[in-house]
Amino acid sequence: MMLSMWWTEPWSMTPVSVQGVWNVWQPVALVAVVTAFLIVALAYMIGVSFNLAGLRKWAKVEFYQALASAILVAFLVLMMDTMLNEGFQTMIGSINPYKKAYAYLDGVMDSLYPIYTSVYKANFIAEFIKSIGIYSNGMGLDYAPFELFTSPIVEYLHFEAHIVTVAAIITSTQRALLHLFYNAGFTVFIPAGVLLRIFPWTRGAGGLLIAIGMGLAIVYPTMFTFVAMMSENSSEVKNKATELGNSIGGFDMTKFGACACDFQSASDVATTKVLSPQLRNSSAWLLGWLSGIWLKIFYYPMLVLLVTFTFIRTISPLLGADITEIGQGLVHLL
Amino acid sequence: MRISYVLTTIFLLCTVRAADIVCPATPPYPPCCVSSEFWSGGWIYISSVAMITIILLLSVVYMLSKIFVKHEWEIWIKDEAYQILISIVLIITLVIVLSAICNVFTTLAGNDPFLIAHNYLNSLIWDKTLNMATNTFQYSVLCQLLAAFRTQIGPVALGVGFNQNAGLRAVAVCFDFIYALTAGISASLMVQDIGLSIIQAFAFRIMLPIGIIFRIFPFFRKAGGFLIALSLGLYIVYPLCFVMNKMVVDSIVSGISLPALETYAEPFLLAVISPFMPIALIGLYTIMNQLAFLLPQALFLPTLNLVITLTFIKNAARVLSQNFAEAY
Amino acid sequence: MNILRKALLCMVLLALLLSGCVVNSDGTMAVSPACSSGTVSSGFQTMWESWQGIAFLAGSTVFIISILAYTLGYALMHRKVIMWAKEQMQEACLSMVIVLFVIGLVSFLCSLDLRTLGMEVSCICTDPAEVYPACTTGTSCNFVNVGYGMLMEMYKNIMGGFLTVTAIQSLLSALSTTTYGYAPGGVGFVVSPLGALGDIATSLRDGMIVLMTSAILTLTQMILLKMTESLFVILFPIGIILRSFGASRGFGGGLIAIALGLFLFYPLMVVLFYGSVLGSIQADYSSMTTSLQGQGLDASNSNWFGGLLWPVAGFIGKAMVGAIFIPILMFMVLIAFIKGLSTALGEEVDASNLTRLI
Amino acid sequence: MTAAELFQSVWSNWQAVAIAAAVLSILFTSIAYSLATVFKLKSLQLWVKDELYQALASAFIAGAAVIIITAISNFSCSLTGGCAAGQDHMDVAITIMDTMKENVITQVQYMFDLSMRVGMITEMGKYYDFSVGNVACLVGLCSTATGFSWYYWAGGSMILDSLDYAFGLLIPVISSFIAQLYVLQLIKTALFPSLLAMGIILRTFFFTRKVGGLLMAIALALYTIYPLMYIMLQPYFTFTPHDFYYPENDVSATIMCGGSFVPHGDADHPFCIGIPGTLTYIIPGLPTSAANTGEATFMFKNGCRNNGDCLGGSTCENINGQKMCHGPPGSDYGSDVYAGMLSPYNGVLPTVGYLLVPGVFLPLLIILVTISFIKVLSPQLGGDIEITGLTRFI
Amino acid sequence: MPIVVSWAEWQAITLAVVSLMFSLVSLAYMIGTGFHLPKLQGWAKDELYQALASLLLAVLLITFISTIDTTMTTIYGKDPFDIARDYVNTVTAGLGTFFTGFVAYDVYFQLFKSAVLKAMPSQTGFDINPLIGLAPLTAMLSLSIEATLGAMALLFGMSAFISFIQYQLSIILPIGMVLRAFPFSRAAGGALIAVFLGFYVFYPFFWVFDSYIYSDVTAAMYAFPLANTATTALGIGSECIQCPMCCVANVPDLSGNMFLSIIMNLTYPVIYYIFILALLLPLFNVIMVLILINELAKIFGSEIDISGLSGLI
Repeated sequence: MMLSMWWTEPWSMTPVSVQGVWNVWQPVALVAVVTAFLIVALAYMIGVSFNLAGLRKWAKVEFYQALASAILVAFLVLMMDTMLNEGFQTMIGSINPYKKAYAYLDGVMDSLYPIYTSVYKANFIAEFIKSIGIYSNGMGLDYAPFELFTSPIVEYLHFEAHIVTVAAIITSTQRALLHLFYNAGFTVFIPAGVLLRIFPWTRGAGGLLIAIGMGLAIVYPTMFTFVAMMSENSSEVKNKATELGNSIGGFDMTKFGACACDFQSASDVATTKVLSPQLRNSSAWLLGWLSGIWLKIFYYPMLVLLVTFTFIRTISPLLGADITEIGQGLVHLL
Repeated sequence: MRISYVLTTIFLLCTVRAADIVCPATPPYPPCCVSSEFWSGGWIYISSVAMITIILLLSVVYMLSKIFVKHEWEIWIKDEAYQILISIVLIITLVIVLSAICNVFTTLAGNDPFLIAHNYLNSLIWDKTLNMATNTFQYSVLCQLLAAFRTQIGPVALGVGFNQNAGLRAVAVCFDFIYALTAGISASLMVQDIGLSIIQAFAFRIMLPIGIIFRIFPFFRKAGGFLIALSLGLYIVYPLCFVMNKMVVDSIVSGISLPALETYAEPFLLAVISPFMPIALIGLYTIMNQLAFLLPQALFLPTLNLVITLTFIKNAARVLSQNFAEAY
Repeated sequence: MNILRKALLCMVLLALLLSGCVVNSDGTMAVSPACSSGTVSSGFQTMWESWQGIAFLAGSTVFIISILAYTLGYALMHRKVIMWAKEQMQEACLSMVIVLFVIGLVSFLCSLDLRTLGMEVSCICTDPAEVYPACTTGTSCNFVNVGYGMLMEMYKNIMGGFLTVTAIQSLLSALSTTTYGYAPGGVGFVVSPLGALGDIATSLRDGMIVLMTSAILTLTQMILLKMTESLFVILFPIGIILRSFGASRGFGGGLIAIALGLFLFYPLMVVLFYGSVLGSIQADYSSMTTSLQGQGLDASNSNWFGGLLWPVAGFIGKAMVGAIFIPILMFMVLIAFIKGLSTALGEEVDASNLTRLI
Repeated sequence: MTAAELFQSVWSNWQAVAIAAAVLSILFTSIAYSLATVFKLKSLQLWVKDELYQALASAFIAGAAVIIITAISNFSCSLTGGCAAGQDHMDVAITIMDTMKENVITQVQYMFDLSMRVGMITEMGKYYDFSVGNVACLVGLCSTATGFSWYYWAGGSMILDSLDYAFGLLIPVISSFIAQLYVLQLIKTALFPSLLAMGIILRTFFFTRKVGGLLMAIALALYTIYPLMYIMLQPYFTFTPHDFYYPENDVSATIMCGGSFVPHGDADHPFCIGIPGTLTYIIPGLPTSAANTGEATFMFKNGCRNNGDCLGGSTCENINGQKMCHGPPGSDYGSDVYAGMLSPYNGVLPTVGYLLVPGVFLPLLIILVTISFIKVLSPQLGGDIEITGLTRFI
Repeated sequence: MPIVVSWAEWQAITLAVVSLMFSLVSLAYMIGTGFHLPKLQGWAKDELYQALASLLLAVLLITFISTIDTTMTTIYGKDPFDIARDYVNTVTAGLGTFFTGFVAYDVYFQLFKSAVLKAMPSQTGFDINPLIGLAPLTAMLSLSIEATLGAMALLFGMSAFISFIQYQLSIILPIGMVLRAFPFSRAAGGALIAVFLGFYVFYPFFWVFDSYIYSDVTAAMYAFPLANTATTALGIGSECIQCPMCCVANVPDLSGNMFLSIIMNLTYPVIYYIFILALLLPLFNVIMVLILINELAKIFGSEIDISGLSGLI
């Protein structure tokens, strides 16, 4: 019933497709409000019939809680709509922050992909040339002629590939987190939170769930929208990557499959292509771009997650759950 | 007769001393002086203006209470008047006592407590922690180099090869662990050093005057008391705790002698495996001793300082913000 | 007139305090630990003489003022003032009484010989050069020295264990890097047969880090123990003096609680807790070394796990609990003691919000 | 055997003890009550009255425990949209985690196969002797041998390093899935029944009431909120493993890899290593390569499928200079990662990134919610039951 | 030279200490009444109640502990401490067997991984390290070895802590009683008694609870269906039906699957042992005991208000 959500991607222009959220939200809201008032009425009725002062007092308190839940339910979607749709409009112009964030992260992946493949292509030939060795047992010789000047390039490309590896993993994790917050924020956490707010025993957990829902659904994407505004477009990165890929082009590897017939072209590639300024400049530019990306996909999101958790920690007591100690402990953990 | 004569001289002495509590117009300010400029008009001027306005207000209310025959207002005014008097007395005693306390503790510590605290912390950070960190780093690099040294008997295809000192890599990991620890220690010491200079800049020049002014207004009395207590605690007690730390550390340095490494090691076992191991372990042992001296000064003593300062602030706030109703 | 008179009296009090403040000539307080060679250290004695004067002075001034206030209150029939004065008088007498007992208390603590309490403990020779059993000039077995001796024993055991684990680890990692080539005529294999030992060596490396941390923490506690003696010498007198004045009674009480807690209760806890843990760690270390000798370091022996790694893991586990977990428990009880004592003596030393700070 | 039935079996032999404990504490309070009335001790009388009600409440809980638990289990079952016969929501959560674990392990297996294939040829070196071979060389003591040697695919070491880093993250993620599965099974078989039983018993004695309340709160929270959160976030705990292909159709690779002789029947398989290709590499003079030298696209994309995410895919739109290739929902663009997330990138590295969310982030979130539920629930059960009115009514 | 503070008979010491306090206070009470010092008498009366409370507390504690020990020995034949130690030793032994299993596999895999095949009959030919791809597996094995040894060390520490509690921690009860007698250190005394009760009584109880979980549940945990990895490893999996050639000719995939499934069979139970038995349950025990100590400290530390029973005296 409640739990089989429909998971979507952010197609519509407005951040919160109010209509979509409401038809998921509306049945839950009704159930929550009705049961809350039912319990209060029942308790009050018992309190009056057996003139139990304590019970009546409790019922009165619970009535206000139920009223609070009702108001929360009624205005939540309205609040979401105004805050998100209009709010974002004013803040970042008429674009859906989620769409912007999705686009930004996909853009980063679009750039990382050609970088990795071109670095691999350049490194493949450089490392092959580095491994060429001449041996002569008579003279006790085992000498690799090209290793001296190809190994720095190979190490450099390996380091760059490692950064791309880590960046790719983190970007895809952010992408999955963003998808979780977009879908789970309104359609899972907030309905469950409101449902739990009804019963006094689970009010704490309910308050926390609503806080998590609002925090993750609003705070996290806005961060990416600002980050996205500051980023260059990925096509420039792709040009640099292809430039690196072609910097060692024109070397026929198959000749070396069987015999070292064309040793001359191998030394030519080693001396001119591997050391060519084109390879050095494009790989240096790519490394500069990567360190910039590293900041945007690792430190900013970590910062924003901390901001989101402090946001949750501040408003959750408001909604009924006090998680100051636990939250802080877990924030350190994260 | 003699007693009254002595009393008056001492009284004059105190008032004279009180004058030098207010800082001179231009820096360098002597230790323990309350800032004369507070925004533009100087806090003494502002607190007197505040007092006059409140007295005016009270008189107006008193007049109204007489017109509308509101008895409870009268009691309230009487109480407020009394409170203002208490505030004035408190401020005057504060001004006088402050310079006395400062002089006592400065003589006790031998110099301006802030100066001693800064020197103590800087010597800890730059002399002890950072050169220990560089030693650790050098040892770690050396161990890793030695660990990579490989002996090969016969050609690779038909012989045996091994790294005799591969165990040194683990010792290098121990050095890296200590290096990470020293980074944490120096960070905590630097934070305290910066905190001290912030306190020196703001506690008496900003926080104390604000506290005094708040103390005068009826509604901010408790907040004023707390602010004064806070500034006293931070400016006087906190640096003195560092002076205490320095004295404690100096007193125990001579008393502790740790046994040398050989007394409990089986040297023959280690030398057999790799000749460089004993050298690395002696280096590790000396750095562990230095670290053991640093840890209390970077973790235990700062916590003790905070506990003492907080206790003082809590007690002083309670004393300063009570309205002495019972004495009345 | 009444208030003016009170203000004047306050002035008198301050003046007296200033003039009475006799500090030794060069102005700085030379601090020396409370106990040395089994009895009260001479440094503490001389320092306490000068502080004793001040404490008495402070107590007597408060006493005089409260008498004055008492007569005034009696004259003006102001019950609250009388009560306040009576209370101040009690406090002044109490602080003066405490001052009297300080030297007696410290000398008792310094000269208390734990062996009389039925504990077989290892003490310290009065002459620091000698090692305990062979003491010529006599032994001192008070709490601090016994605690220091026990921590030293534990430190030696842990360092011994650390060096043994380092030896095993370096042998295993050396063996794991051996490569053995057998390709006569260019055809064959080059293998490193003992690669698995490298993985065991990495797990022993974590054990080394744990043992090193335990050794460092034990050393730190030895230094803390020495520090508490000097801390007591500074905090206790200041606490007494501040306690006699009405305004700073809470703060003074807190300082006294901290001083007593650190100087008295902390060494007691060290002796009790470490007296017990040390025995089991020592037994475990000797069993480890004997099993190593028996097992020998050749991997061929079938019982390599039972003979070699089982005792090593046991030793690391015990050292970890003994040197890291139990001190946390000890400090927990120490903070409870200081908190309890300070609520009784004056201002409650609130260390709880600090723990949240760190 | 659902958790409720397990609790029932545990409770059947503990119930007697609980009732006896409740009766004992009622006896104890009544003695104290008589004492209080005899010596007219007001404070004791009050305390005793309160204790009596607590004891009665404990007796009620002990008696009705089974009924309450079955009610809770039915309600949670309805929340999950119905449970199978003889199963409750715990089993639903366990099956979710079990399938997730199986899928993740097959995915790891595919990645491990890739590592084996790349590893196979990266260290494959070729030695080519030009010297006039004399007889001694045959025996290997050939002192006059001179020639060339090279490692054709040494470049594969870059992929091995990336795979090594990816496995460094994957191993903890796999153990996290297995650990979560174990925790769920442990709750179902042991933690919930025994903690609840112990909690109820401890609740009857006045000095261990608080601990009893806490144990009951922990048991209830672990039985209800913890599994329900897994069920609520089920789309994030489903994962379809996929294999890795090499889209560049390198002609020489197909020939040397023996035509369609490539695992999984696709022509485009990276670093395909077949016996014919290897032989040609070893025997001097044959001008072919054992495997192909194309780009390592499988680290980002797991290869083409019909009109899907080949480079230059169709349904892409331009958002201020950034190409975002997402068709409307249901379009076959890219593969479904989980929870309706479409992405053209599902190679080795992105897959590791996607697995980090259900492996690390979600368990922490679920634990945070469970702890806050316990923190709210335990004072309710811990003895100062707020609705005192109700207890006075029973 | 074992230095052990073996004040083992803590019960006797506690009773001696409490009765000493009781006699001191009654002495003060007698002096108070004898010399008509109302203040001293009032104070002594209060102290008398506190001493009585301490006495009651001591007696209650000792009987409570001895009843628990007797009941547990009748039911399980051992007192809680022995049950706890046995449980910890069985888990450590289990981890030990896993450790040997891992090392045995590791020996083979390291050997395979590092084997370089040289095929250069006349210095011409090739050399290959066919199974270098096993690196992830050896990394997994190395991580498991490290985790198992760490968990064993942790469990050894736990069993040492249990015997430390049983034989040495009992010393703090008499100290707590003494501190409880003086008014100014009553709170500290109460805290010590709470620590003693928490660790001496309830901590082993939680270990008994863990051993119950271990014996009851571990069997169920082993029934782990490892359906598909085993079959594909042996080349009889579903893929091989579609393309038989792939299975036979593709040496690296085949051997890879075989090694992976062997490892998986070994890592599953170890994760249960390490994560649940060596980390989760001990942590649960310590946290519960600390919460309990916090509650008990409030009860023991405060002035136990039994003045209501004054009617009896």
